[in-house]
Amino acid sequence: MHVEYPKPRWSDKFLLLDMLEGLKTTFRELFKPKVTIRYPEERLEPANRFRGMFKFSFDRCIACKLCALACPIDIIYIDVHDEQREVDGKMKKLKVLDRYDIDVKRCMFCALCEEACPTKPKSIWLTTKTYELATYDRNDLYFNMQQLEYWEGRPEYAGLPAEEPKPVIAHDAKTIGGAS
Amino acid sequence: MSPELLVFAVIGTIAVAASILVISMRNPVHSALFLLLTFLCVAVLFVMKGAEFVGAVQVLVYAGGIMVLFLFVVMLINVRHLPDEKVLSNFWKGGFAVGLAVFILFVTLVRPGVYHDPVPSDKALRSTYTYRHRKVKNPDGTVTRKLIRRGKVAGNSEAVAMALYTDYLVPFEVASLFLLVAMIGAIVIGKRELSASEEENIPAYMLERSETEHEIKEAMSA
Amino acid sequence: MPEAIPSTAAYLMLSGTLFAIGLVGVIIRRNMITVLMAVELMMNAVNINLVAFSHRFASLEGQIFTIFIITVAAGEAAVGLAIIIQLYRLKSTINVDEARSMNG
Amino acid sequence: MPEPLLRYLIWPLVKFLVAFIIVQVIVAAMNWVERRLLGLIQARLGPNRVGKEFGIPWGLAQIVADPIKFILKEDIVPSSSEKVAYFLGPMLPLIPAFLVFCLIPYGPPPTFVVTHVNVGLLLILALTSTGVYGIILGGWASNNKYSLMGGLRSAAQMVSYEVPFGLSIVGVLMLCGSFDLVHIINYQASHIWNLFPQLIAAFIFLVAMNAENNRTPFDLPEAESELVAGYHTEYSAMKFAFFMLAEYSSMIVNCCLMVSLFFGGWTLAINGYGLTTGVLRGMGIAGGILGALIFITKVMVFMLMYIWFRATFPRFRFDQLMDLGWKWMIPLALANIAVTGIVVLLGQQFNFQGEVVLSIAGAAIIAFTLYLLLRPRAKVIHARRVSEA
Repeated sequence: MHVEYPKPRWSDKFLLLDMLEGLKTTFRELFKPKVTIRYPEERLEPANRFRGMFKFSFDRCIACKLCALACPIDIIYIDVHDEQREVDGKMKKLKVLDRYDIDVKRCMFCALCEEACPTKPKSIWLTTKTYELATYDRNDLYFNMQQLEYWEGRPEYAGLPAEEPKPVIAHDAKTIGGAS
Repeated sequence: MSPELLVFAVIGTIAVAASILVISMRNPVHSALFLLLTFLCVAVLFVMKGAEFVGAVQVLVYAGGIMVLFLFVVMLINVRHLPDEKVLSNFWKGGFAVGLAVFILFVTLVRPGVYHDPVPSDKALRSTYTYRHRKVKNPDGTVTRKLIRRGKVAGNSEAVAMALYTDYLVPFEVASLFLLVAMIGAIVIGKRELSASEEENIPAYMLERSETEHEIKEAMSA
Repeated sequence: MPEAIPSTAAYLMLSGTLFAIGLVGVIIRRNMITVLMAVELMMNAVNINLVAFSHRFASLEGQIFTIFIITVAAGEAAVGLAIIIQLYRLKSTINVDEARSMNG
Repeated sequence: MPEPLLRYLIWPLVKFLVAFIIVQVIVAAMNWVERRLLGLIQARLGPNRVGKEFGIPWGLAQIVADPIKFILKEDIVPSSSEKVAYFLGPMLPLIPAFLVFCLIPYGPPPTFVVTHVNVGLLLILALTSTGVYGIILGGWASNNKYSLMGGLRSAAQMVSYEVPFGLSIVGVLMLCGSFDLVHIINYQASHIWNLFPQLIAAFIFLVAMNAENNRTPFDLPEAESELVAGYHTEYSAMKFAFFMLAEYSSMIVNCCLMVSLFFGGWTLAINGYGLTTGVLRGMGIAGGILGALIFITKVMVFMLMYIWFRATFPRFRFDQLMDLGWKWMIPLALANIAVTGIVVLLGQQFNFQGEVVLSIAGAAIIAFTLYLLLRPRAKVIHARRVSEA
């Protein structure tokens, strides 16, 4: 491959035109639009596959503990008890969640729990676009079931995994698994 | 007590004290700093004696150049002080004796001298003179050329410059030649000769300062 | 016009003092850099002398020669420091007493 | 109060303090201006938040916040440092940097000139050249290899660039015939800005003043990517602030010199027409303030130019720096002196005005450069690939 240079003329060298050209370039950059986002006032919309804060659905969860198993750093704590319940006219033995806690301060957002979740749609997922997780107290980053589901005081979550209907939230279920 | 005397007393005391510290400090850097202080004091003394230009040059050359050079060398060889140092050499008694003798010599010389006579007008220190030949008609009708000296008060720097470029032009040129010789000599003496291994390992950019166009082409094609 | 106070004699005394101090420094110190500094000090003492006389006799010669002395001091410092660096490279010391291989 | 005391001590002191305070405000503001301007050139915004709570726009409260932070931070002294020199290091450069401000004329004399010294320019040069001691001492006393390297580099660089710095002024002195800055400025008002007859000298002065102040592209003593922070690696809190203060003060000093020597100082006149010193003085105190404002505006343009250079040019390698200083700047300065002298002497001999010839030449060079720079043309392609076939 040959590279051909424009021949620098004598005047270009003597008058330091290259340097002046550089100065011209930076001077033009001065007036170009800036790319900075003034964060608290303006916010960027995260991408659709962005992994933000956890979202949990009590109704879908079948208490299989697969997510806790999948978690590489074991920060998902699940307590379960068995309960006899009538489903479709038959008495069935069901697992009922007592406790579903995530220690988010140690989480690395690998989303393996979401992958491991066997329910359809997922009952734990991270693609929520909520990224403002900073707190002043590290204990505030320990979330129990209710907090994971309702995010009191946190910014609104941005959506479910795509093509899935919004789940109906069973308000009576809220009192059952009152662990933590 | 006149203000001049006060300034002289203070500056002179500082100069003497600093110069004593120059030769008594263990650490060359501290010595250099006190020498700097001495130079500044001397510059003030120059200004008091009507030599503003020399005072400014003193600060410019000594403080701005020579002392920086000293500090540069001190850092380059980075000795805090000499190892296993006795500061004084073996014949320090003789040194003090010689110094004292010289000092007494100065005192005896200065005391009776003519230096206590009144100073003539120091206007000459701040005036420039131009010389011109002018034709003068003598009473007997002959015309002779006569040298006329015309003075003009212009300031010390201009007066020094005029003297330097007229009466002292040759010494001035010799001084510049001297500086050239000193520069070449310092470079030749201070140049480090590279050992064979260093010669091999020398980075290419130190040997060839700029890549030629041809080399750029080769590098790009590689 | 009476001589201004401080008199020329005072300057000469100061100059003599500085010169003597510089001389002592040259003789008694072993550190070569300090010795060189003491030489500079002596040159400065001479400069004071010259300027004082220049004022005393109302002539510019003293100042001119001061300028030349400053020039010479610059050259002397450059060469002297080059010698010191070379000595340090050869003997890894800057002790004056060590530089005596020509002493026989 | 006795008249001489008032005239020689009190009144200059007041003037110096006023000038000093204004300059220090500018220095404090420069910190913000520099960060902001660098940001704007680099497609970002720079500091724009501090002071929002108090209704201060554009982050201007950064000017106050930075000094407060400097004062409140912990002052760390390395245990193996040379204590005296370590403490002296940041303070030494402050003294000449501040002292010089009483030698610079800010406006039409006598009100806006603090002191009138016969060898004013030379004294300014002498004082600014002593500013390097702090850097050398600080670098040496920190007992840190990087600091020592920074100090060494600074010493070598200062000694090298002091020479073209001084030599570039000689041409101006030859034209104006005085060391007195007031005289030089008046000369420019009655003729033309020295930029035109002394174009090369102005260029050399610009380069050398960048090098003197350790600014990019000559910031080798504090090169971040090579020496951590160079000579002030070990300095924190107020000591570090002192270094910064001295650097920015001497930047302003050099800009003042540049403006006084090459850009007509407080005047705005060509060939005696316009706002000359006489016109300004005729307007009384308002004229004086107007002159001072013109001066400050010109100085600020050059301060911004420092930042512009910093945003544009990459750092030199050390041998390149020395090459530029000794092989290009000094010969160029000497050639400039020779050419100026020859032209002026020829003018005296053959009855034309030498400085007019030089001015025309300088103006022609500037015009030609601007034409080459600003002419419309196709986009520059630096390396064009030619197909292998």
